[in-house]
Amino acid sequence: MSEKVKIRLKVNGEDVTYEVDAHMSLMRALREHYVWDVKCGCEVGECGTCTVLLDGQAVKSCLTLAAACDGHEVWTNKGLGYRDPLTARLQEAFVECGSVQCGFCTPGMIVAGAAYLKHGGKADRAAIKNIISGNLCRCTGYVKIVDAIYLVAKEIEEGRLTA
Amino acid sequence: MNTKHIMKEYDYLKPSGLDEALQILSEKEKVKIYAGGTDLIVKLKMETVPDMDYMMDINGIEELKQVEYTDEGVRIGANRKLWDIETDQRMTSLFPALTDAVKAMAAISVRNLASIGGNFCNASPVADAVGPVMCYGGTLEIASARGVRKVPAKDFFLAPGVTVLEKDEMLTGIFIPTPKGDVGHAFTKMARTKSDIAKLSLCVALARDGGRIGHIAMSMGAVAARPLFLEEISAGLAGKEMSESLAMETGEAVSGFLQPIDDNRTTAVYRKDVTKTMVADALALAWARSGGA
Amino acid sequence: MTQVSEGSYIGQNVPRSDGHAKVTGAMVYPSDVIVPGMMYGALLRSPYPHAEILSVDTTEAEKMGAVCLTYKDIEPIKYNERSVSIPAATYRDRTVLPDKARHFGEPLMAVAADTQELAYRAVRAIKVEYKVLPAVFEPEEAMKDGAPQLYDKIYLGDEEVAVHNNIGVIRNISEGDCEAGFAKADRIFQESFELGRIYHNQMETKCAVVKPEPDGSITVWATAQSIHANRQLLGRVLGMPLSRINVIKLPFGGAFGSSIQVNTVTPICAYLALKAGRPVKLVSAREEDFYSHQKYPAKFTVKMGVTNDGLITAAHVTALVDFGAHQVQPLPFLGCTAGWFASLYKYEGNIRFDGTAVYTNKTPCCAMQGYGNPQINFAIESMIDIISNEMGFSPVDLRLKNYRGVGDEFWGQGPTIRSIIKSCGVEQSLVEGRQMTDFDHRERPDTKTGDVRRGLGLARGFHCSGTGGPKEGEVIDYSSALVKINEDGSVDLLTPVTDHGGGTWDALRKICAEVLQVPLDLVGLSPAGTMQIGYDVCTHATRGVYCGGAAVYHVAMKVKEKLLEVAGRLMAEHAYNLEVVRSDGLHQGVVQVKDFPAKSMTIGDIAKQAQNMSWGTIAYTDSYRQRNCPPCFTTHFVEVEVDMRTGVITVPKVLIFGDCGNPMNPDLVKGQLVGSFNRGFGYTVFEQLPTNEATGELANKGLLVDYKTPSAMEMPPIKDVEVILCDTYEPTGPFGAKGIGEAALASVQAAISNAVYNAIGIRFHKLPLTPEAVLAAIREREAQSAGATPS
Amino acid sequence: MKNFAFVNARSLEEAVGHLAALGPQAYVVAGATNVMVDIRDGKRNDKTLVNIRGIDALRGIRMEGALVWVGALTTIAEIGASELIKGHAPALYMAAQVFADPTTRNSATIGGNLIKASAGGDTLPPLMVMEADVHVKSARGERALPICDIFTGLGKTRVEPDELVTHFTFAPQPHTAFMKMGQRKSMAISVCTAAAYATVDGEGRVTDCRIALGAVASTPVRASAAEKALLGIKVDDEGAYEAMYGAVQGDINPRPHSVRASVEYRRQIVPVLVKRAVRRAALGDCGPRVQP
Amino acid sequence: MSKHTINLTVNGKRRTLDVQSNELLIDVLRDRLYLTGTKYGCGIAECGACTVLHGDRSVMSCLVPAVAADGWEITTSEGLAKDGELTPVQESFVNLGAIQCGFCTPGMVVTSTALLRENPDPDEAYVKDYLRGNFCRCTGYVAIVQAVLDAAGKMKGAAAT
Repeated sequence: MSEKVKIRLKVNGEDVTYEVDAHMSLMRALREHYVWDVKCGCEVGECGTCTVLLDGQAVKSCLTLAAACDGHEVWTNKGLGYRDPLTARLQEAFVECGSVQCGFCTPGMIVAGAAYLKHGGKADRAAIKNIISGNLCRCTGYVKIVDAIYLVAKEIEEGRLTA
Repeated sequence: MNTKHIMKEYDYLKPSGLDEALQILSEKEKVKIYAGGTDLIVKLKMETVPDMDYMMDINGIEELKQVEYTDEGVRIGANRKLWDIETDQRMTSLFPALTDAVKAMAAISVRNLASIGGNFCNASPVADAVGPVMCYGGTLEIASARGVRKVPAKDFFLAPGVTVLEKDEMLTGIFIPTPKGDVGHAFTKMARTKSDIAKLSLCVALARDGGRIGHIAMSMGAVAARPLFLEEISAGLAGKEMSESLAMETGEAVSGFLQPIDDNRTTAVYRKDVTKTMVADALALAWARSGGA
Repeated sequence: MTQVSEGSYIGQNVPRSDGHAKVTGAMVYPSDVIVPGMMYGALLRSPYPHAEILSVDTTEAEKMGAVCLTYKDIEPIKYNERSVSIPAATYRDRTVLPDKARHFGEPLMAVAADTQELAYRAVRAIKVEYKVLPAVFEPEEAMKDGAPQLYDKIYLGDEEVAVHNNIGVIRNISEGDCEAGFAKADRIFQESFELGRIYHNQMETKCAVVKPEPDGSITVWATAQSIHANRQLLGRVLGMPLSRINVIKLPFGGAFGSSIQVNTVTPICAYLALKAGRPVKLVSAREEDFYSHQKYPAKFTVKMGVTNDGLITAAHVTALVDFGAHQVQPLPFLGCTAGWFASLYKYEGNIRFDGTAVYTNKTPCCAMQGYGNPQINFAIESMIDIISNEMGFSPVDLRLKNYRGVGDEFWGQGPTIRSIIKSCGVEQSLVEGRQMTDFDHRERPDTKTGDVRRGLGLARGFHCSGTGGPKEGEVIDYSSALVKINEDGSVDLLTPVTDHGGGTWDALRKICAEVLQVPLDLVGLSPAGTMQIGYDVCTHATRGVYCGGAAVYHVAMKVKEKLLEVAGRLMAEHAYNLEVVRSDGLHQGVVQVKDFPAKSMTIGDIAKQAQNMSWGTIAYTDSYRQRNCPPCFTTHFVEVEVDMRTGVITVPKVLIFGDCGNPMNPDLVKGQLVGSFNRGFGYTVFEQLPTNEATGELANKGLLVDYKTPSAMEMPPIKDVEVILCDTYEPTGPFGAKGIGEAALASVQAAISNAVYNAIGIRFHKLPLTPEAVLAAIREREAQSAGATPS
Repeated sequence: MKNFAFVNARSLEEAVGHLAALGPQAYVVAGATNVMVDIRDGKRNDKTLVNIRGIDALRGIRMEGALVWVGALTTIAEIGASELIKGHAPALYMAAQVFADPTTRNSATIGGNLIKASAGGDTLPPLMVMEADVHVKSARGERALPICDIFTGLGKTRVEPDELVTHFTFAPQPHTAFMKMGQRKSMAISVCTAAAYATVDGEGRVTDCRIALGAVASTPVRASAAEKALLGIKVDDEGAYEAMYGAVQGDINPRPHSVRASVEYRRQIVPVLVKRAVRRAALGDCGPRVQP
Repeated sequence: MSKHTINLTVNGKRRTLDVQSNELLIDVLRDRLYLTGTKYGCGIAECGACTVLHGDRSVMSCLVPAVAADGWEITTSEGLAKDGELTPVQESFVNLGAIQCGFCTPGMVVTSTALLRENPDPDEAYVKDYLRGNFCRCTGYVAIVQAVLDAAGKMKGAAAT
């Protein structure tokens, strides 16, 4: 049985202490602590639905070792939605643009999209496609997802929203 | 007060031997002993335990759970569980008032936890097991890292919740001498329901000298600030011819002596009134049990 | 409604279907609900009986990670926790959290935190500044000019009404001509009676678990006698459409009226969960539950006129009720009390009832098994005993001469709900009981001597089965059901009716099984929430089987109609030529041609064929209202022993008659009657809730150690607890059934008190008859007789 | 049952200390993108995870004298965003644009890509055509290994268990390029890749040339036969590549029964990628079209 | 506040838990082992709804600090029936109407189990006395006492054959 490792991290703005198995992925650790908007789709980094922000960078939490996250900061779609107006707007845009069907990929898509916009991503459909290219969606055909991110990028460019 | 959760913060210690326990008591401040917990845990929930930084669990100390019979009497380890005492046939035949008192306490699932020593150390004026031990002339064995001392049970209590125990001392055993001669004992209790705390409890232990009362000891619970040992009234009965009128007079005398209070369980008036018949009945019962006519 | 078939489950003792889950600890009660990620709630309760909140500081608690809730977070929507009356007849005086404390222990603030311990610690970190106000605890004091006022104004329906002298409700009712009735009487009797507050002491403390759902709706698990009442009130105070609130029906640990209203903790829990965005569980500690709701106390003056031949010609009752700091519908309480009074005897139609209910700085009162019935029954049935003794009537005969029985009018829940009695076991109870106890030969108290004196007493009572009347009144009463036949012949039954342990759910299953003639174990009780099933007002008023069962009966009959129609198509027969019978051999219901059983199909085959043909599911859902509220009657013959030296009353023997119509499950009916006897014994002899007027706190501080009820030890020997179910059949009930629940308690108190009178010759006008009270009365009589005949 | 322990190395010294103490028991974690998958698949067990993610000394891209210095912990995203790499090592820059997907590139490190020693590791052929040195450190000391002979088999390198890859150095080389063929444009392990270094004279003839290929054998390989066949040809002459088409077949040994491509397909694709890589290297074109 | 690692055997399964010194056994059973059959009724040993078996003896888990239960063998209401088959006590409770709301039932069943292990041939007075600390607000106890006596009879019958 793996060793237990105690890690302190900030999850969605809250200081938490998790006790995790040495080998456990960040995705598993979050889900065990009821952060369920981080979905488990493949657990090998193929689908991107577990995407979170780790110290501001989008990462696949299934490919991230939880034990190594001691002292780091994690934001998930749900937490960002509460605290970050940009993500909240992007979430709305997903609803407006019909970017959500079954919704299982949505949290990861939004985190990837939010990370893009936060890092100055432009209203450029090709770049947006590229940024979500590691996020699998089986329902939508991606077009409306790209539309939603594009829409918000446009709003930022037009000064209606701050990144 | 919170009956769902203990709000107090404290450390838990579990010594494996008596010496270690006594060492802890001598070295640390604010230690409370956990034996059965049936009083301590309730008090912690009531938040009436102000001075406690440590809970010392003495259930790892085997010698405190033992019982030993000799010709002189019985020594009961302070942490012997009430259920072990009431189901002990030898105890029942030698000290029926004690086992009757134990059986009258709380519920079985509480008596499986509670210890006899706890009933003393909690020092409640209503403690049921205390009266019989006092009336049987029992002695308490008190230990500390400084040594062991013995205190008669009747001198153990000072005030509600307060005993002669020093902060580094603990009650380790209770010695009760074997009654000699034609003896008769009675324990009676009035309560709202059968598993309740007493409104009144009474113990009588007497030795019959033909038609006269020889030695006699009486005690009452729930009528004063501490378990009440009726030393003078008892002494006044010794040598007297037993009769129904003596029993009733004694009832009147005890009732007259008492200065009880009103509380949630009953009233002072009720206590004084019922004491009369309780004393008379118990005296008659003990007399009959001693073989007296 | 239809007679039962041969071999029916109805009337048979069938082990309860939830028994297995209950003995193995597997049953989930609201306090057992665990939702992953849930927080735990805790309440800050008022340390004063009356105080204004000047300021609140939750900073420290929030630093600890707690979500805090105060009146500032609450929409100040005024409501009444109980919603049985139509809105226009409902007084509203409270909000989810108040800005003023009106009784000790009133919830003022709430927190939610990751652990229960943290929640409790956070509560203690909230700083509150109070302005302590003078408090008032007794209704007579409260009505005086200059007494501390709890409210200036409250609402009745949408109207704002002023409160004067703390008087919450006045209800005066009069019929016939009381003065003329009294004039006709040969003797006039007038006595006063007093019944104190008691507490339900239901096993499970009040609790709620609320889970915000991803779609913005909430799921609620709570101790609740009505899932729909909870939903509607939550919708109102949260400003949420009802379609977003799913209150799930669960068994819970005893009701007795304690959760008849929406419990105070439930909307608080919902607010916490919504603020936290996480599920929250809020479970009251026992010492909190004591301050949640209590039974209505009452003071009565009863005046009766009687002729020398034993006809009661008129009766006048005045009632004064202290209902505490909030109204949980004292208005219908007074109406009901009047109704119970009016329906016990005929009084030649001359009755008058003057009721006043008053605010005090005490815990709000709510229903507790009888809604005024045990209270007024104690007064009236003591009165009948007094009249019998004074005028030399047999207490049995006086009752037989004056009781309201078949053909008479019965007030189900007060003057607006009346129906005609169609079944009645009063005569059977009184006549058989008289013989079995040799009642006519009981000794008079003045002939008895000795330290322990035995007495035999009698009282009779009733309760309504539901609150339906021929005319739609001010009280809401209907139920719903959904029945669907599955493709293997099993049946799903959905009902909003809650079961508090009396076995209502099994009774409803039996009704469904009986109508559709399917084996009982094939009728499954589906989980139900407010989102899944139609309205039911509440499991109150002894209406579970009579009203809930009638809805199941009605819906099952519709399903049977569809079943026969479908079967007719498959079997090429007219539906009216078909019938359903249960086949225990096939373990199925079977549809067969009348008088030609060789041509038949099982219900399973029919349902499967209907599916193969794409004809649809054989199912139906509807609501149903009963148009009667038949009384279920009880009579208690109680023997007591009174210890003259200690005042202790014991009950060596009891004979109970129960008239529930055709019993669904006789053992469970008897169980309710015996359980009620235990509670009545507690009410009469043990239970009281004195208040420490210096602090406003209960003298027992809300601890069970100082709230004793009779245990197993105090019950009579098993062989001496006898229960007889009357041989009656209620024509308007499902398969002849009425209720029993609340009736079972109504007459216990007077029966014991009357027996005590028969034992020692002392009449008690005030409950409880504690050893202290009894001994004091004995001593007082001794002193009087010593004074009268100086030795 | 999975059985791992965890230690966190806060400095390079601590890290090599742990490696010395643990020996083969140690399992270094940096970006973890490979490690997590291998743990999940049960390929590794009973190890002590040595976390080096926090060692900032192993991170960065800079010039050290005449050489480009790239820390082993530098993420692929950082490489893909580096102007220095874009100018001095276009092949590596291009590889970083097609590596997995943008999110994974935020975690994955160049050192990890080396240690994984996968035949298709995207950064490896570029490093090979630049003849980079791999610098390792252990308690025993430091050494530099030429990347071209570091791979000893699938997943195997000459780096010892107690050694930690610290950084890479190579001489700046603007005339490199990288081409990748995958089943799709992101999150695709290569069908094959080709990196090229090529310089031309005034007439456009190849004067110097190095080719490295990925996913064509059990390790990334240098294509020496192809290099010879390319010397002297005119880069914009289609026909001139004919010799290379044949020659390169000797350089590769594609795995049969691959789920990603057949042997025959790879043999047809490789020379195409080489040709395109050489052309773009010679022209110094590191534009976006890395994939055909 | 000190923390301790304790070992419990609960319903035959070994459990290792870290507990705080002020944590109570009832909460460990309910909140951490999800054995919610053990109920909170009063918190001060007045109702018996939290009764569990410690070995063969019944104890009220609201009074027991979890840390002091280290090494205990505990049986809760969930652990009495084996392979879904009810014990005689449980069966009699179901068949004889000894259950209404059922909230006291787990504690009643556990205490009755201890009772019959202690005394396989009890009379009515013994049963009532043994159950005197178990509070039931619904049934009036009569059916419960009958159920225990019935179970004793069945067990004696089974032992005789």
